Amino acid sequence: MLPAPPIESLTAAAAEGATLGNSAYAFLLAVPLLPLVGWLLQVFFGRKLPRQGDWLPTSGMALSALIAVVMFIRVLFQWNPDFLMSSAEDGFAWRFFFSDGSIPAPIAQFTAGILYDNLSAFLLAMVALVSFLVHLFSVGYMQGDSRYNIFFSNLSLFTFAMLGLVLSDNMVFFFVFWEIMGLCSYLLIGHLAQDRKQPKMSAAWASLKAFMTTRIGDVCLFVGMAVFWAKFDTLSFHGLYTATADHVAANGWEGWMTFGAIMMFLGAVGKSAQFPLHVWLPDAMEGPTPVSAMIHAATMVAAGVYLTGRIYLLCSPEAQLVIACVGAFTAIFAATIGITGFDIKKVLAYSTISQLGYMIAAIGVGGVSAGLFHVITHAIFKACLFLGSGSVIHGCHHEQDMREMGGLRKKMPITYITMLVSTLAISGVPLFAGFYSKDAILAKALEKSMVTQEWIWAMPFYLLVVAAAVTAFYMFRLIFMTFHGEPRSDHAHHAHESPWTMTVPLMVLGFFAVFGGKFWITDPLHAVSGGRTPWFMALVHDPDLERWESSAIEQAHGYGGHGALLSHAADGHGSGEGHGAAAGHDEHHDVAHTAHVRAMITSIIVATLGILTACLFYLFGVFNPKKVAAALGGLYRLVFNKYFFDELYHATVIRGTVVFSGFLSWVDQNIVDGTVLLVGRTMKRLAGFSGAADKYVVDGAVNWVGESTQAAGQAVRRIQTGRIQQYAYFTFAGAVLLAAVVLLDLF
Amino acid sequence: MDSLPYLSLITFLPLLGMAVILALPKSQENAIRWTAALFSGLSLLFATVVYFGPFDATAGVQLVERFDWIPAFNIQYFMGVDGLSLPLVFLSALIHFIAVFASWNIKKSMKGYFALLLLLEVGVNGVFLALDFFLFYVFWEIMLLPMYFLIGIWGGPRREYAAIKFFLYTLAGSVLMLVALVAIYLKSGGIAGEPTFDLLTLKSMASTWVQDQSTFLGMKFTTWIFWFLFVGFAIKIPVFPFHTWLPDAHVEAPTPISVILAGILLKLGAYGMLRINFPLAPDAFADARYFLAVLGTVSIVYGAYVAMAQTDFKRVVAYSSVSHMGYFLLGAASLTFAGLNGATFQLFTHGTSSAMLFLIVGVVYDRAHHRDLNDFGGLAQRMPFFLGVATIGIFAGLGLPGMSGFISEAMTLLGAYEVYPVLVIISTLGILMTAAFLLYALQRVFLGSLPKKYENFTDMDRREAFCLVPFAALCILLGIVPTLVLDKMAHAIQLLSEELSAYTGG
Amino acid sequence: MPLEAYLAVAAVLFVIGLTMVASRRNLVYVLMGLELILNAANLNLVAFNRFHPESHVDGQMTALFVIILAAAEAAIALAIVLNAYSHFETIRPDDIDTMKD
Amino acid sequence: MAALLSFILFAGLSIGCALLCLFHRSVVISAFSLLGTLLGVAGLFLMLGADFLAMTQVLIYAGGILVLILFGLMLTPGDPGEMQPLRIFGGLAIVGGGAVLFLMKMAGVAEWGSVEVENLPAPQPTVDEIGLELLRRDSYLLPFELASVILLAALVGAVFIARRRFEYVDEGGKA
Repeated sequence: MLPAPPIESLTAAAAEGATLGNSAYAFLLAVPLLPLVGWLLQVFFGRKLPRQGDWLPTSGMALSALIAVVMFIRVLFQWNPDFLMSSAEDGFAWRFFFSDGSIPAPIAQFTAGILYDNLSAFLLAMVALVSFLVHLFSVGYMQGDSRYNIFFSNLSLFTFAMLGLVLSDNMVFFFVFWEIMGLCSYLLIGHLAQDRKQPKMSAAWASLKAFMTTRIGDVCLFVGMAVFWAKFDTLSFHGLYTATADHVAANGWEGWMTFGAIMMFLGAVGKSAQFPLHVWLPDAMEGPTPVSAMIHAATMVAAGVYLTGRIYLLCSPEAQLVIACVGAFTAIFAATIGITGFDIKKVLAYSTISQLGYMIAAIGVGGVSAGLFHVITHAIFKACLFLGSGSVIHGCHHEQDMREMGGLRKKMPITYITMLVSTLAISGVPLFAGFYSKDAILAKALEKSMVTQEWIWAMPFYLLVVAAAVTAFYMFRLIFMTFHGEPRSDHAHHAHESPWTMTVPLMVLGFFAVFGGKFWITDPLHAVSGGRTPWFMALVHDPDLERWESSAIEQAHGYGGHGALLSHAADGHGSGEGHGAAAGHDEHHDVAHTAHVRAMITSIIVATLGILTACLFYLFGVFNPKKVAAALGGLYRLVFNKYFFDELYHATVIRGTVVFSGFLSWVDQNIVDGTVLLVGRTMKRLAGFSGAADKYVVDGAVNWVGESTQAAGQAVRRIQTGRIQQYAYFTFAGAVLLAAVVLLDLF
Repeated sequence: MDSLPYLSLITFLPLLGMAVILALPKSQENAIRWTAALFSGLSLLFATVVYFGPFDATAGVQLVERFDWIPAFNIQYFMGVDGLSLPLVFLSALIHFIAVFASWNIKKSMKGYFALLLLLEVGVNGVFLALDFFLFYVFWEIMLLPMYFLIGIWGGPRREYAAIKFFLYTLAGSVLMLVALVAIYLKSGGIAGEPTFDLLTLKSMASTWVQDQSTFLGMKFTTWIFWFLFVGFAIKIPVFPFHTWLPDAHVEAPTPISVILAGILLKLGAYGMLRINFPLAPDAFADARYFLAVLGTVSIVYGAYVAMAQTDFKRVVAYSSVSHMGYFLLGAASLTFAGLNGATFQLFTHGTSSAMLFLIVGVVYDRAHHRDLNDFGGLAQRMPFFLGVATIGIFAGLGLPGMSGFISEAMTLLGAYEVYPVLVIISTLGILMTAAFLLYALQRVFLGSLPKKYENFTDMDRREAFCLVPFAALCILLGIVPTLVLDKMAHAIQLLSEELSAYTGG
Repeated sequence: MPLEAYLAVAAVLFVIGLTMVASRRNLVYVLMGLELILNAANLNLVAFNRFHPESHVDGQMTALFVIILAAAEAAIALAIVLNAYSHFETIRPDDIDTMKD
Repeated sequence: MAALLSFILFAGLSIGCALLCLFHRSVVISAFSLLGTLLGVAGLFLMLGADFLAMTQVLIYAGGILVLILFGLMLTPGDPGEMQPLRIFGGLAIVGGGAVLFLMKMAGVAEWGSVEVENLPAPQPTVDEIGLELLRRDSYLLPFELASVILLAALVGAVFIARRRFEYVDEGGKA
């Protein structure tokens, strides 16, 4: 850690009194470093330790989670919407590339530090906690795996990367951790492919697919970074916010900013499995069941949402539209695939993609806090659903096809109840966790469309509404097919409830699925918003981009902090900032309120519709799903085959790459090298050098090496060879020497 | 002399070792091996001492050793080190040292082999340290001969073909360089009265002869020497379309020689560009910049795509070298501080990562005696430790963040984006393809079911681990603390970029 | 064209000729190499002559004599080659090393 | 421009043919490429205003010496493995290196391109002058006569040496 000169002052509002003191950095640093230490120990000593050292990373993770949660609680009790700690601001920064800051190049001024605000505090605690649970769960689940210790080391590294990512204050480190996460995801998905006894090749392909697909996004993210770097010469989030604010104030939004923001967003598209890079997530279920499911459902995919939230301030209106549309489209697109799936885990995977689409769309329409809110609630009920599906699969002797299930309600009551509760939550039934977050997202989308009055901005809202109905439908289809009706196979007949190690976590998660949402929106202290806004949404609130344009002059002088940029609150708190803004706020508030009420009603209606339809199809048997499918014909097949995206990519991208690389290889062999060989052959014909020459050279070399060892004594005698051609050389040498002496005064 | 002649020691200790080896009887195999290890180790030791000791990153050329060698032609023995050459010298000493251990099992006339290996090190170290153009050229030629024999005698089945191809290509490059050398020498005589080979003096003269508007066959003097030198060095890098000697040479060369070839020999061309080609013809360089960047981009993408189609593991790695060295050209052509630093750092990082990849191929080849990727599978079950190291190597090769390759590629691309955004976006295709073919190779070698014939495979032994681990450690260490190298280079590169940027204004 | 251009051509011819004399392994090539060397010398002579008008035709005269002598030399040398072949049954100069020691 | 082009043509012809001659495996082709070299040099002579010499070059070299060489070839056996490119490359490197080393200093002091041949006074036909010089007593008369003696001696000597050859063959046959 080398001290850096303070970068330009962050906003006073953020800096004064809103920190936890410099000692906090040591604790914050410990949060990612503990898993790192665990990883190192595990890598070097894991096999030799008792129990293959699983307790090492797990206990380290426990400590790390404890610190993260305690820190989060401390932040919570600050109750400050503008809470912000930046280690670069406080003099702790790491000159990463060059330690000599006197070089007048932007890259030499680059420093890396910690950024800790409400958003990262919350996410840090959540990630640390979930990761700890995953560690704990793996102790039991992975028992007996042939690469037990390696699994734990990969898990620790993954956690380290994710925690580091949350704390990064700059794009470079963000990207570094982002990619390390990709690596770990690759290793974890492919874990079974390296099994010492029964390597599973499908896992290898799935891991390769996951890594390559997300890497397409990563490369785009890098290009996005480069776009902003080329113009602003900075890569710290705050530097980017400030520079963007200044630039927008002076020039308005420009095309390259849209381009850069969309490129960065494509990184999130890859990581959060958004259309069109969604194909890897269903296959990623090849990883060890609950663990990889939880990582890919709760933590890693949330990184994409986090990224979108972080770069939201760099997004021009066009870029926001793209984000919103991609998210909304993904939500409905993946949901429709969920309707036709029969593999219980694949259905849940597509459901994850769909829900991630919600979060991304929420950020696109300006609801950063709504999107992140959905991250939490989704993490809870999706974890419950995944564990529940694990329990079902376990109970049905590793049967994953829902057509082979049925009637499990009575055989697995706990699993049934908890999964039902989670399904209600994901469907957006009032009073369950998902309702609040989904409602907030829909409200935000509707509000955006009402404010802008443009048809294109209405699209996300309608798409999301339809997606909500579809979600309710396919989730209840899952429940009905699995738990209701008659058992349709031997496995289902002989199903049994899972042991308590699996049901207890289910019950805990189910409990939160019911009350979790309520908890997050209750405002026990009424401290932040006077009780009108959920505290979570008040603390992690939506940044307001429009104010950048409206108060350009203020921006140019003194704004710069994240907090200040974020300080628009939905309840109208920032209204002292300027007349225009104040007037706008009241109006805005009315719109928000109207939108909220309408969205709530819509959301309830569509959820009910979806559930009722599902009942008609699968519970009461009013319609026969098979006949409907047959009636739909081609459309059904299209959806059933996931819109043929795997096939499409295989036929275009992969096939194209292979063909193109084969073609280039041919060119290399025949044209580029061919030209060289042609020249060579011409020379060969010209000079007739053939095997004889090679032999002469190679053998000559051997001889030379051999002879040179004893050459010295014979050298003089050798001159007298009797070969006139050597004499010619000597003559020539003598002539040169003589000429040198005479003409050039060489000696 | 107030301190040890470090640079001469680094350069000529291996020569002493070669003499000792030649004096040893052929039957003393162990003595020969350990002598080679000792002398290359001593060279490495001195390189390390210089790296962390007397070298001052803020000063320019230092530790100078200079006296007249051939006064009649004003040729000097002029050695010196600066930020540009220091990391490469260290890398060279390290790679040769490791290569000695990687060669431990060479059987065929091993005395000659180790003697040639040490001679090669003399040439390579000398090229990096020489500051007299003539001396540079002499070392350059010293280096070619051992390489030719090492491929031609100890190589694979088509070794003669590969060796001749290597030799003719590099000979062509040398001839072009020689022409430029003479031309520059004569030109300097016209300016300073007495012609000189001193690179520092020549560099300062560059501003004079760019004024010379007279043309020869339609091109200016600087344009001529720029292209002559450029083609000469580009063959060595190698840049598309001069790269076809590389895969053949790699495939036929024994493992340690591939390691040296990819690890350090390719860097000579790049170093020559930075040291001689660009500074001596700065205006021609400024004119040709865009073209060079395009060549770099083509190399990146083309190398990656061609590598994808190969089934020979070593060919895959060889083409990945073509791809990776493209970054150097792209970064250097961008002329931004970040781009130049990234390009130069890329030389170092590619030295470590490609050396590792070739060692990995070697470990597999020593057991299976073939390199056909489609014929492998499931080695993970027999070689778990090797799998771990190979994973590090492969991820270092594809530039995973947290490893040194990422730092250099990121800096190169960030720097280049300011100047050539479109090219950078195209070259990111190369990043993707590199990841694809390396991981695909990893998958085909290690994963899946284990064929019967490989059941008796053993994991890496200590010697192989000793060769691989230092590189793995370097890759990770420099990925986390890149300042270890970047700080040493920063001032030299800053100077270079200022000098060169002066000509790009118009 | 400057004088140096001709001199350069002559130098190249000389180098090729000397190489041919020294490294081809057939006596007839040695002869041809000699002819090349002589031609190089002639070219020098004529070129210098042209660039020094005060020398009238001296250079050309010398070149003329060189040509004459070359004709004589060629005749004799070929006779020697034939003779050497009949004596040693080879025309490889390497193998004709009776002058050794 | 025409001068430059014709120079490149002639110089290229002579050097290219010389290289071909040096490297080619077949003696016959080498001999004929030597013809190209000789013609190229003749062209250069023409450019240098030596018209008589150019004609002599063509007549004596191309017409005489080359035919001699061809006869020599016919009377000696072919030698397929004779050509060794690396030996030639090595020779080129040694000779060329020496020449470059030497020329470097020379060329360093030369004033490059100071006088162009085109700027000199136009050349006059030289046949008359050469003819007069050859027959002037205080000039080249004596060498001229000596040359004719040498040619005669060479003629006789060549016949003599070549004649003895047949005797040798007989003796060699016995031995």
